[in-house]
Amino acid sequence: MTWHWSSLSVVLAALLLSPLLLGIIPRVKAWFAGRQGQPLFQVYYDLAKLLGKGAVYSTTTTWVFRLGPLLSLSTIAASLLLLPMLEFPATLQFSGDFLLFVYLFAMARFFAILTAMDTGSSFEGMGASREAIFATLTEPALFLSLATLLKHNGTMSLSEVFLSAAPLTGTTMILIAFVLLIVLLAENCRVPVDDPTTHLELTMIHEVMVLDNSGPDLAFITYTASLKLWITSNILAQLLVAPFPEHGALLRPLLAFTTMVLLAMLVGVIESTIARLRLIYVPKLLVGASMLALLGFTIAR
Amino acid sequence: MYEWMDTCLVAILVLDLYILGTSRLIAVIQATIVQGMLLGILPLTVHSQETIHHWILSISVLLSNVFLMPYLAILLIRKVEIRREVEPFLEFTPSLMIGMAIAFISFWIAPYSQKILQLPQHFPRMLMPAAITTAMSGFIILATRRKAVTQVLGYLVMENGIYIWGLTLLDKMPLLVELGVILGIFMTVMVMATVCYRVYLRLGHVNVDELSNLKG
Amino acid sequence: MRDGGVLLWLLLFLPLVGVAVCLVLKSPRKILLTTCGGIFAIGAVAAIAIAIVIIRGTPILAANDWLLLDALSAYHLLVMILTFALTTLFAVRYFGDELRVNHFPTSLARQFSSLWFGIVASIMTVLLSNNLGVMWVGIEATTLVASLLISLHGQPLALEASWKYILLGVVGGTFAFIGTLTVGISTYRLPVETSGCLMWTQLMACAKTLNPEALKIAFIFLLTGYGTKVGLAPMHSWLPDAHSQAPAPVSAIFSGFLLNLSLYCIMRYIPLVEVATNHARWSLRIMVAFGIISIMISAAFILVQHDVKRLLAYHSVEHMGIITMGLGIGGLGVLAGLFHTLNHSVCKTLSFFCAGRLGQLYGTHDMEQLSGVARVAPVWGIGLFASILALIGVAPFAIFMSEFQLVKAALDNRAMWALVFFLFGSSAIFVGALRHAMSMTWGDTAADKSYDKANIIDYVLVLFPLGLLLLLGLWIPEFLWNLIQNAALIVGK
Amino acid sequence: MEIFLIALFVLAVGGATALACSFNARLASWMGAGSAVIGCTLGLIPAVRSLTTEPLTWHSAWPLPYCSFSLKIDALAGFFLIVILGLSLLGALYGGEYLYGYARQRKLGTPWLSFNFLIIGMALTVAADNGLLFLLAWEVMTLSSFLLVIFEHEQAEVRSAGLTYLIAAHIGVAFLILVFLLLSEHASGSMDFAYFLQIHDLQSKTAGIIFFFSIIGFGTKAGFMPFHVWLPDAHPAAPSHVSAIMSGVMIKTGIYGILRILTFLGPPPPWWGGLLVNVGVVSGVLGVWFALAQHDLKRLLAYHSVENIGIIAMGLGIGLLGISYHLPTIAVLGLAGGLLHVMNHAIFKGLLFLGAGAVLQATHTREMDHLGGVGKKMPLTSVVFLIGAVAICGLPPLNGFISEFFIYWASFLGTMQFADSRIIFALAIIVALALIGGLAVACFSKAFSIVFLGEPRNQEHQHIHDPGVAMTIAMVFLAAMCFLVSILVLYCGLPLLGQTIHIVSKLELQQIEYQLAAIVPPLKGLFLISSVVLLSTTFLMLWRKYLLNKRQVGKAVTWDCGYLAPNARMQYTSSSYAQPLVDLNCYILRTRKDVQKPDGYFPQTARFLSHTLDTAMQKLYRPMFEVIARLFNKLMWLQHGYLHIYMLYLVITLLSLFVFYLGIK
Repeated sequence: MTWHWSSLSVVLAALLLSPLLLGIIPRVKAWFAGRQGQPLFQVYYDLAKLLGKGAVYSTTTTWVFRLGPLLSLSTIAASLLLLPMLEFPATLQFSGDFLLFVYLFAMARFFAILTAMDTGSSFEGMGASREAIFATLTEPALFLSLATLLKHNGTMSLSEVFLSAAPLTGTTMILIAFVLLIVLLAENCRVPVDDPTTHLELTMIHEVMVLDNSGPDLAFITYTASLKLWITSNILAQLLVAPFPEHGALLRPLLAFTTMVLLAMLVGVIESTIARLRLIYVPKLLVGASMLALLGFTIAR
Repeated sequence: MYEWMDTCLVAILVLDLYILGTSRLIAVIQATIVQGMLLGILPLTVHSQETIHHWILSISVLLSNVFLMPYLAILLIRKVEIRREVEPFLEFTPSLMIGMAIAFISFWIAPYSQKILQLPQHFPRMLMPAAITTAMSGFIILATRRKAVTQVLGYLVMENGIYIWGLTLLDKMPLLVELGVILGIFMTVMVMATVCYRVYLRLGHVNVDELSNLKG
Repeated sequence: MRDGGVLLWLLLFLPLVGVAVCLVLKSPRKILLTTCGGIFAIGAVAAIAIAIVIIRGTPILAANDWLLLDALSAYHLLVMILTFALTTLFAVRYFGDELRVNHFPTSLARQFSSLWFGIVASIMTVLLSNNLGVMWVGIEATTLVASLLISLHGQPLALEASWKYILLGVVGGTFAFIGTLTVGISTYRLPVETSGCLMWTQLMACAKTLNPEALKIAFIFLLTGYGTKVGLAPMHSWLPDAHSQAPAPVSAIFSGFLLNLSLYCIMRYIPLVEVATNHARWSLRIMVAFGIISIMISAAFILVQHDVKRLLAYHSVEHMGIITMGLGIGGLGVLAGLFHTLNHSVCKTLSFFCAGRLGQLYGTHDMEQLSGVARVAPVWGIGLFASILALIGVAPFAIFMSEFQLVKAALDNRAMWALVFFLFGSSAIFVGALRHAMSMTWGDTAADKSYDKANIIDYVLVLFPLGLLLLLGLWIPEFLWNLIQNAALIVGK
Repeated sequence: MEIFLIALFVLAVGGATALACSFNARLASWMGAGSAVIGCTLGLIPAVRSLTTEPLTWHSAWPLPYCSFSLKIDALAGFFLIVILGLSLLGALYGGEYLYGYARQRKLGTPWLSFNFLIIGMALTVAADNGLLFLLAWEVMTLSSFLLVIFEHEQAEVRSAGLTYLIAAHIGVAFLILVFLLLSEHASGSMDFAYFLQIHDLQSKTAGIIFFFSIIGFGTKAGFMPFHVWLPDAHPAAPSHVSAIMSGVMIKTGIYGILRILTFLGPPPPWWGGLLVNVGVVSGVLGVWFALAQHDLKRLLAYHSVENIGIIAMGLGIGLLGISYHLPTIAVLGLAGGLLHVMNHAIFKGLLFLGAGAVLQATHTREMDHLGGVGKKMPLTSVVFLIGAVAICGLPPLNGFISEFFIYWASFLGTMQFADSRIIFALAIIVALALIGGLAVACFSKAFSIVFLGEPRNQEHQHIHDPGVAMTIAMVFLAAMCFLVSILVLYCGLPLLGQTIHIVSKLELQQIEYQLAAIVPPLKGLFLISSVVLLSTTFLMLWRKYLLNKRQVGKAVTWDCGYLAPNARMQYTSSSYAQPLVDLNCYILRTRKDVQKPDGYFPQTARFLSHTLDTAMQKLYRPMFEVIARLFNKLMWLQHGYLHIYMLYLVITLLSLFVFYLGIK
């Protein structure tokens, strides 16, 4: 177990900048729609506003409903400690850290589902059910991608994957990157898996799960969503940036951040150009991603 | 030296065929009485020092096969009011023909069996065919007749065949065992007759093919 | 007295005294109690004789070698007195119930008791005689008496069963007699004295010089003949009928000992054939085949059975098959088979007690209607369930132990087919029997069934055999094991 | 060792006394539960001691052929013994109160007798040092648990569960008998394990057969697919504390058996590990998938036992592969993961069954779709159930995560270190564990939320409340253990695990401890992250409290999208929650649906019923038994009732024997 205190700056950056990343997507979508769109910092405004509001709780709910958002946020935030940023290894590094990292996500999801189910609403139940199924199918893809990366670099720690002398390149990298992109879309409930902006509860996943949350709780949930986007795009960005040669300690991390912004824009582009998949096709997409990851694993050396 | 014996045995064999071919029960009983007489004579035709043994055997066979068992059988057919066997599973003519076939086959296999069993050369030639044919005739009656009474008679005939086979051991077997066997056979016939009679009393018939309610 | 010969004579004649006494007595109750007392007295005498054999380690011979009690027969005698003592006690309980509703007049009581003592006498003849011919006579007598016992109440179906049993029994008996004679013929070339040609001890002494071919033919006849009375498939057809129709105490001794008695006769011949054929395992292979067939056929019939006593009857076929297979496997298998004899007898008497008593309470043996017995009559119901569990080989009951040894024997001797069929058959039986047992024991109960208050005898009758089975499954007394081993030495090498 | 025997004695006597006292339910409960608690406590002493010292042994002759009363508690046995007796102790405590709830309907003597003998059976199975003693103890265990399964024998399905259970157990035992006999053949006929240990001339074929048979025999008890069919029926049928013990520890005796047999067989060829991995993957994935489709709370938990046994098998399998390929790290990590999961599963599955039992006792139903909102009335139960659910999903920081972590780690190492084609095993485990993780989250989010959250679906459940002291203590203790296991493992578990792994793998102790030491940093990392999560949650909670302090906090009904008359039956049910995932695997799950769609402009009635039966039972065993029954049915004509034909049987037999005679001279 190793501490890298300097990496706390990366964690701080993530905590501060992640709402920005979330704000880019609607902006891109607005561009595509020919509108001006909301300010880039809209998410910050939203968060501040929500934190300043009172709250309404359903009479059905219990302590689970109060605890869920807090626990989700703190687990996701804690997982930042395990996330490296190229030259900045994770704050807390040990072999097998990636497992804890993935399972912290699962933990957050578990409590998000429970929070939704606590309301007794069938809409939220529906959303929770879908969240569970898509997460189930995403995990093998994620793990297979990780297995490919770890095997390629011969390491058991996330921090060493992107720092190795011979990072993953070529076809395998493209495959894995594609898989990770799908994972990103699924984890963050984006088109084509989910449409966060739809107006029909029956078709939503993430948004429908939080129908009954309000005030600070909703702020925490939104912030959690932004952190998730940050983290997933971060990993993908590192994968893409890793092959670039190293020039100074900060260059590649900055490049990676730029990539993350580009990825957020890409998500916006995808959301603008592609329709949401019918729910019964989503499993095919996710299983397909797993297959691609398996293919990547097979051809990787 | 076994002329008398062979003559008796041939007579017994012929009686078997008669029994197989007839439907009248009283005729069957008569035939078994004659068979019993011949069986009684058989031990006396064997030359041996132990004549007392042979005489006792002869007398007890006569007593049981000529008097007691036929008497029982007649008593039984009177009680259950049955005179003849009707419609057996195997008709009389086929039974007769099978009996003939068995007789032929037994003539044919007798020498082989004698060799396998290491019986002496001067063994009575007719003994084994007669024994096999008699026993098998009895079995055919047991297995193909419809009336329980007939089956009792069939058992009698079968035991006659076994008795003939037992003569091979005449000098070796202790008298006590032989008497025990004869007593055993007599008791068997008696018990069969008793049960047969009880069946008649309870059910009003002695048709074996109707005794087929227990299955599975 | 010192060599115990008198005891053998006593064993032969005491039952006859019993017959005489029972014919004199007038009250059915007294007759039943006298029978009980008589059987216990005979049991005591037998126990002394068995003790002598065990302690001295040599056989008891008497009456100029005509009577013999060696380890094999002593062991079977032990099984016999055990089953008879229990069954007689049960008979008092069973018929006592009929007595209460006046279904058991004096004439019937006399008939029962004299036949009961009669069957004991004939069994003694078989077990104690050294002469194979006398043994045959004893078996025939047993068959006759038993057939009369089956139709004791004279019901139509019982008569039918009785008739079937007699006819198949006497045909089998005839075959067995042919076989016995042929065994005598196998001595033809030998200078055996007159009285010795069917004396088992003398035959064993010169077994090597006997004519093997004659013995093989003899064995074929003997196995078919005695096998019919053992109930080995496919000669078992009479068995389910007789077991299901006989009064429960009769079924109990039928299954508990009469089958074993005929098997005992076969056991006497196995060493003769094997020694004469120079241990070519010729007879043993046939035994294994019969064992397999019996197990498989009984498995088939157990699966579809509706009548509880028929179910138990097919279990008897199965267990006789198992013992036969054990004998056929040889070596340890003989030991297992003999041990199985005791276990099966104790267990089967118990299950017939329970089935009979429950049949009496319910007025039927149909398993569809015999439902929820554990609630209606807990003692008998649980007894039935436990005994069926024991029968199908659940540890720690003793049958598990003997079957375990059988499997070991089969593995040791590489009798793989026997092993496979045994395991398959016994598994099928397990499934079939357990299915019946579960629904019988705990199934839905019709409301009108009266609750039967168990008395102390009931507890003894159920708990004693169960306890014995548990004991034998967990702790075999040394003297018993020695006895079984010595008996096995007589049958096998 | 004497203490162990005294413990067994206490259990036996206590059980018998409880039976004798069955006329008085209170007395019987006190005797049964009390003796079980005392007995287990006593038994734990030698079990714990055995982990640190030399193996404890006891030998005395027994007048039963091939049997001797030989006991040996080495580290392997001690490990299992601790798990068994520990959970049994809590089960007894819980059962004392739980069973008393049935006192009006039935006598409690027999259940307590069976319960105590179940403990004796399990303890002896693990401690036995003789094959026959092992089998006897095994059967005592089976029989007593059978009696507990049919506790509520008025119900037809309970009887059928008992039937299936006993049949499966018996068929399993048949294979075990063969296993031990084959071993004893190579150990000069003795059944003592001491002789088994000296076997060295075993051909690989024989060893393979023995291993394969023991997988079937022990796997039937452990619940490997497709031998698991008894399990989803039997576990729900038993009283809940017994379900906890059956599911938590009894099925683990199967795992123990496999490990014990492995110690006799010498170095394992790769296909053994491969087989175990395959079995584990199939059991794990399908087990959890079947669990997801259930509506019966205890049945759901029972299927999860299949899943967790699958995870254990995966761990052991990858460990064996590590041994075969001489990769000690993988071997040690895999075995350690499997063994740890044995203990962890006992803890959280025991907890979950006890929690389910508390719900069952309060509401008298196991049907999840009839429950709902239980958490408000039974807050304590809901908290402990949630802890168990988090643990069984393998979520950090609870104990389930740790064992899965080991297995993951071994498999990821496997992807790097195995030769080419063998990677597939490691990969299969990774994918399976990932899938299982997701499905388990789905399944337990469903189980917890349908039962404890939302509104009550049945108005009769208004007056339910948390259970009494004894049941609470048992549940809370187990819940605490879910947290504490990781600390235990870190500070005293690793050297102890080393001993156990040493016995199974026969690797050198030093090397094992060296390998195990690698696990310390991740565990510490886990603690740190957990404390960060804890701290930040607390902070967020306080912050929210501060924020909301001055503001209006409203109460309202759940947002109902404009519906006029919302009621509890409109909530998402367990079957609707699971439907997408169940449909995804419809070919294997074969859920039956009975649908009556709403019809017409003013629909009056509509209905939807779904039921997922066990596919192995429906498509494999039932048809197999039917074929056998049909074959056997064809023999029925043999017994047609006609005496004449019966006589011909005799002659035919005679003639065939003559043919045999002539044929074989």
